[in-house]
Amino acid sequence: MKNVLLKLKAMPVNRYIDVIILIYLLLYPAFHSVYWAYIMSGIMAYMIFALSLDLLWGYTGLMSMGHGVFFGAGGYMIGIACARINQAEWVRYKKLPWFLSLLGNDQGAFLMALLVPGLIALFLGIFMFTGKIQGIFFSLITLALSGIAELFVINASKYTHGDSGITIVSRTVLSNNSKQSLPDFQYYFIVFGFLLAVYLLCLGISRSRTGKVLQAIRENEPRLVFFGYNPSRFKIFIMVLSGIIAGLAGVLYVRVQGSINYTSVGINLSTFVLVWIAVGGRGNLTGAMLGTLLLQIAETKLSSLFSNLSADFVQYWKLILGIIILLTVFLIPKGIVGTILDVRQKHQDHRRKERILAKEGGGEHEG
Amino acid sequence: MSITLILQLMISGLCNSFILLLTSMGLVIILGYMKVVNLVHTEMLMLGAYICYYTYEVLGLPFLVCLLAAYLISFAFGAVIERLIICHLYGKMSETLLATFAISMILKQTALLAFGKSYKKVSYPIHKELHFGGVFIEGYKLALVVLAIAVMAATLLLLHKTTIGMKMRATTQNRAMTECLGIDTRKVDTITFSHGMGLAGLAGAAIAPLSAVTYSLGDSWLTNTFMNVVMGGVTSLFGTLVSSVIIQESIAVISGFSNSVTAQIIVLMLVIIIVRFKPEGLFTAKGRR
Amino acid sequence: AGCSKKAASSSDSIKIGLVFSLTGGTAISEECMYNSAVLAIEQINAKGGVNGKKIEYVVKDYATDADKAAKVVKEMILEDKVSAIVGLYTSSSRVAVEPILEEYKVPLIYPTFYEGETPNQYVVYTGSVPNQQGDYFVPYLMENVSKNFYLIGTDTTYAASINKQAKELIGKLGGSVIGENLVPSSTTEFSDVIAKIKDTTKDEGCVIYCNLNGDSGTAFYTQFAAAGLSDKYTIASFIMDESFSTALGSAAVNTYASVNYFNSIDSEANKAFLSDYAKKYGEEKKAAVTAVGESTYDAVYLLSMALEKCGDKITADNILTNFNDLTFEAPQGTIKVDAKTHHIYCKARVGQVQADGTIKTVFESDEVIAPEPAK
Amino acid sequence: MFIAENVQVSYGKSRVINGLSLHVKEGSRTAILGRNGVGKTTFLKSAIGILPISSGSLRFNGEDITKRKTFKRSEAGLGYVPQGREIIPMLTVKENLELGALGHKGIHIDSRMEWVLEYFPALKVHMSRNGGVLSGGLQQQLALARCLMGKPRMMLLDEPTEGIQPNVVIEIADTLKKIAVETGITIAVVEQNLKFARRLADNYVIMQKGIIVSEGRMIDLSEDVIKQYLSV
Amino acid sequence: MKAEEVLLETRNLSVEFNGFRALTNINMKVRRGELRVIIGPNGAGKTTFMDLVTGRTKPTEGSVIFDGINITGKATAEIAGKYKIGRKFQGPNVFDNMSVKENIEIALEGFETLLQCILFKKSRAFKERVNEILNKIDLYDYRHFAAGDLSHGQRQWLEMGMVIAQNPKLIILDEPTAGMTARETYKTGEMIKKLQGEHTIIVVEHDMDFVRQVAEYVTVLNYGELLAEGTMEEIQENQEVIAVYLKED
Ligand SMILES: Nc1ncnc2c1ncn2[C@@H]1O[C@H](COP(=O)(O)OP(=O)(O)OP(=O)(O)O)[C@@H](O)[C@H]1O
Ligand SMILES: Nc1ncnc2c1ncn2[C@@H]1O[C@H](COP(=O)(O)OP(=O)(O)OP(=O)(O)O)[C@@H](O)[C@H]1O
Ligand SMILES: NC(N)=O
Ligand SMILES: [Mg+2]
Ligand SMILES: [Mg+2]
Repeated sequence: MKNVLLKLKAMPVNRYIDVIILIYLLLYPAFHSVYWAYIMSGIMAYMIFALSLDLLWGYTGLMSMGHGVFFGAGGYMIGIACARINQAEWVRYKKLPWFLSLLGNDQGAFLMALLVPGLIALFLGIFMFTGKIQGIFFSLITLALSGIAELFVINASKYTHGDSGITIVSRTVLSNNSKQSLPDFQYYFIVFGFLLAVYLLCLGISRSRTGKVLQAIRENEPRLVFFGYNPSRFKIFIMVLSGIIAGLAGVLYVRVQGSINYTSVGINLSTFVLVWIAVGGRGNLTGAMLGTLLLQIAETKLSSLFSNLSADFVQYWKLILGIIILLTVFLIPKGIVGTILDVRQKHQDHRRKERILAKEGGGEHEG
Repeated sequence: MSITLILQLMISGLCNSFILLLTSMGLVIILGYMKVVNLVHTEMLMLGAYICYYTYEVLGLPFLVCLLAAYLISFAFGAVIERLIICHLYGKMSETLLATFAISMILKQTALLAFGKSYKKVSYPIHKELHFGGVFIEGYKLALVVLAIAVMAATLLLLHKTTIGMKMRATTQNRAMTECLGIDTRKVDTITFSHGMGLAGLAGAAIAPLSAVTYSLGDSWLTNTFMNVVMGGVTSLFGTLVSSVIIQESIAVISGFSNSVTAQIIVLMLVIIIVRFKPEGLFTAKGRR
Repeated sequence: AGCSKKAASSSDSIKIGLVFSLTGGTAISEECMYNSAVLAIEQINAKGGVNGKKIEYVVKDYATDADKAAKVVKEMILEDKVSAIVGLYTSSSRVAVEPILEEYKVPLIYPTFYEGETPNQYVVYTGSVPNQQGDYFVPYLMENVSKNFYLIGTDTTYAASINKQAKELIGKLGGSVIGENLVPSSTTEFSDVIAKIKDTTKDEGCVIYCNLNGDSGTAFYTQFAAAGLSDKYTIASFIMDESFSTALGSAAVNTYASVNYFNSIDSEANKAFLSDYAKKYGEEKKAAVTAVGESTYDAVYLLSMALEKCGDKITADNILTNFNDLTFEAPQGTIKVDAKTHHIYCKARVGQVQADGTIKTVFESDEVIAPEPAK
Repeated sequence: MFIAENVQVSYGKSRVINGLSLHVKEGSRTAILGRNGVGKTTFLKSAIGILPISSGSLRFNGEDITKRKTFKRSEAGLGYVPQGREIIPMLTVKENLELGALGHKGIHIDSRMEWVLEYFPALKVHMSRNGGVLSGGLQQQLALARCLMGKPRMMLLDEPTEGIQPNVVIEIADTLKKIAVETGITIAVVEQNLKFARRLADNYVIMQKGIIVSEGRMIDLSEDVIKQYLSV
Repeated sequence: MKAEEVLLETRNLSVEFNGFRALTNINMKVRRGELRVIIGPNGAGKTTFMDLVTGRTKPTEGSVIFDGINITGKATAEIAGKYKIGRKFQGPNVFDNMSVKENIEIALEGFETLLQCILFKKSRAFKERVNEILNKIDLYDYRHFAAGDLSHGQRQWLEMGMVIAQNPKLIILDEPTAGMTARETYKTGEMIKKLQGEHTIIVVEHDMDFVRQVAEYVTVLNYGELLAEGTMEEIQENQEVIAVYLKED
């Protein structure tokens, strides 16, 4: 019993925040309308997306500016499957091509929605990390990739319906062809379940030796090599995992929205998710979740508030979002959670230092 | 595909290379030297274009004066941003990304509110077309080529042949130490950043006549300018020149054979592949830990 | 500015939703739509409203983002409890909100000319469809300009299907398509395209059938003019409207446009519309009133008429049924809602850009044309 | 010349310098000794102004410099050679040297460089190579030379012998001493290498836990003191 | 030297950087279990030599034979992990934002591949080993501090600890005592001597007291060439070495 308490006390503060967030989300539908349950389902899908990027950026130091590619790849698999099965009027192919043939059935489509982002990530990972692409180069290349992906998706209109996008069977876990959509509230809990599972997975990874190696890569990759590690393997691994999780987030998101279009793979989403994580604080999972939650709620509330006041005001809300981001950068550069952890760490360091000094000096000089 | 077409494509590709170079140069300074991921860059192009519109079309000043005005106003604007915001963020790349993202969002919104949504048109300051056999060049584009070369030469001279240039290079490499040597690095930083922004504004003004001016003008330059600078090796103006040529010539020629979408996709892939095999960019001296 | 009340739809008012991109990539085109919608609502309310009830409205910005459109439409339906929605411009936003309209059974009046599709039962379309534009535009151009066409457009489903229909028609009428080129939506550099056009046409000249939108469009017109080719080549575009022509100045002069409404239409209804518009938004804004703006104005009026017919029983099905065969004396002339497709009957027009930036009607169909959206 | 009065410096909450006072006389050469981690580097950094001090005051040459910016302190004649050398890697050796003089008015760069290179002739063959590729020892010499380019009136040196070959260590000690004697420059040097310290300095202070616990003339530095404060 | 006694051998090792010859024809043999000291003037190529052995730099000519296997041109990670050559850099080179303990844990041998990491579970023996090393380098009390917050000397020790944790066959130490007091230097020397039994060690150092303390056999490099080799006594007597390096007065 005492042991458990001690363990709890030793738990980093941010894990308490995680628990609070998760409980809040669990209870959320009880106090909110269908609309907000729907909005929050989308936000939770984004939270999963942010978690996937936090593994890559926060822990491993690989700032992907094109993470939407994976998100969108997952979403588009479901989209193509739905369009095909529901015979959307624009579908101009008789038969699914061999590489998409799995999309013909529901489980296959779900599998593909995870597999395709995973494979893209694998390919990109191998391509980039066996070369020496690092730091800002990685970021800018991924930025270009999301640009390419956007062009590609619009251009491959035979499968993607070009810039118009695809309507999707919404709020089902697997089904692509029926009208068995779940009510918003029920689907909410499915997304919540996935969020919980992804959170636990990420937590497990981050605390494992693999997670530590990833952090070491972020800190000083050249040095790590001299301990016999092959950093590119680890980077490819986390890239693939992150890609798959992002793909899952994409699936959940399009199921909430009921449609997908090129913006899901594009630069916009990819940069916004960076902002969410940065505001929350990266490299601790909590920040990714909290940042996404707060900013998305703020965005929805603000834009709705402004448009209620007067339509002309609507144009100001992005201005305000910009100012919020700027303030974050200034006041809490490590993000909300990063700052909390920092304060806590400083405090602990201070106490430890005093203890060490007391032990060493036997009370010669105290500050 | 006729010879003249290929020639024509190559020539217009070459002109566009220099236009891309012109629009990227400010970024070389700010991203390459200062390690600030400056997402304001493309917004600065947009503002430069607006400055051009208001000085050239509304006030009717001579075009060169307008370019100068664009440089100066952008320089001043850069100084303000640097002083207020960027100067606190050196060495923290992802924070610069975030901050400049926020600034660019604010700028774009402000431009929308201040200048309105409608298109503004800047007419061509030079109306001549030059014809060589079947091949033609717009006079204005030729002027842009000259401008790009001049700006590049001036910047190279500034960086490598003047003391302020040396201070700039030193400051961007090791700020604390340079200050310990008695150099006012805050001032140097401000000048460097502002010069980069000034170049962006100048470029924005120079490209204003090529299309209509709107608050979203910067968007279409984002990928190309950043990728260009990356491929060039971030700190190398010469590398950026070469990569501009590679990018624009490829786009021109490939879109000649197929279409523009394919060309754009292929060229971006090509850039990525080049960067993969030349991760430090085309021209960058290797350092030692 | 018009303010909407926060109160839920009370019995002495009817609440509708307006959704436009007040920010975002297509805000330039949608500004006039938003203005026209508000103008129409105010006019209707000033005339006593609908069955004595005032029309209340909520406005949402979807920022040219289809996901955002879905969210705000759902918000208007679930939170604001609107009876009907007017708005949207991009096809992707329309596609994205359709499942929501079906789920919650709320009608959308979509005022934008578009590529046509199998009509959605919850959408009423008050813009023109290709058979009301291209079917008259192409023959006109072949007769008056050239039988050779070069097709270019932004890589969108809209431009692709317009071009496809044009190709069929040109072939049928004995013209020839010399080339086709789609460009990414962010393209603002056209020297390669221009070089190709010059080369494939061997400098003979042709019609450039141009469906480039936004910044691409302005860039193309500008660079084409600067290349000094306007004496042999003529640009003809579906997307050209007064928001472009007034901005482009000399670069657009003598090019052709084809929509169902031009600002310059000389009718009482149009004059009244424009003068009210100018009164509310200023003279200089009047010059940039476009077809989509006019369609939005029509959309609100048609909606109010449908609502009026509903009496107290304002349900989606009632509203939608009451749209059947509605006619309205619109600024563009009399329009009528087709009961089967919920698209409008309207006249086809071809216009030519004048030196002052106005677009002069150079051809007008004698009768209104039946819509064929799924053609 | 240089007076630190009751200086405190902290990293976040943990205070590293605890009210240190130090007087350095004009023309003297003071060695600052102490075990690893007692705050020697921290003190030098706060002296030059890279780290802010939380209380206390610094005076240099009769002026209060507590609130001065780093470059102003350098302009006033305080030179600094950091631990780790901090050569500007992509500037050539020559440019690194020039840089040392740029922030100071009235220095004729060429003749000054000639003068400095007399003391560090090993650098002469590397003038056009990038500073970043030099070996550790050459970089250390470059750092010293660069500092001298600015005509400092006082030099703050942080372990200038770290990674230097023995005969060069001696050479550097002699060179620095010679420079000090010839130009009257004041030197404060943090050092682990006692032999070097003895050779160069005429005074010593010993730091422990962020304050000075012993000071005196170098020749008076006894084995007992060394044992007490410098051994583990 | 018998062939099986030799752990490391270099044959005609040469390297050039943009025309600058940093090492020329180095032939060197290091016995199993030996403690070899390399000295030489600044810029002689000592660090470069280590770069070549650990695969960080590829030689322009010549080969490195380790344990009978030609490892020239093999990947750094392979040389470190498979052939077990550990290295401490000139100047501390650790994971600054991770705790001291985590630094040691990362370095601890036997869990370097991705699969090993994923399947890894902290055993009691593992924890004890970490603590043992932390105690050995006197940083146990600092185990929760970020490595970046340690002083220069403490970080040197931390890096030593990491190399020990790595348990390599050959340990290469580049100026391990730089920035340490005489006492600490001495203690480091003793620690290195203790390591000598299990490991083969190559040390580069300028601190001659330290060199005298630990050295048996010394190699002297000068201008990228092998100048002399021999016992400490021989080297101290060698006039050439004295001229370029040792002369203190
Ligand atoms: N950035 C930092 N943040 C927190 N603590 C720090 C930081 N840098 C140094 N310290 C701590 O301050 C103390 C003094 O460090 P400092 O570098 O001044 O020591 P030093 O006397 O120069 O040691 P050495 O001889 O090893 O260089 C050390 O205990 C160190 O842990
Ligand atoms: N990557 C590189 N590029 C260019 N020159 C290099 C590179 N690495 C080493 N050198 C050069 O090789 C020579 C030997 O350097 P090295 O670092 O091996 O010397 P060292 O013996 O370790 O000296 P020190 O004792 O000062 O550390 C130096 O002149 C250095 O400039
Ligand atoms: N739907 C349109 N006009 O793009
Ligand atoms: Mg120190
Ligand atoms: Mg070395």
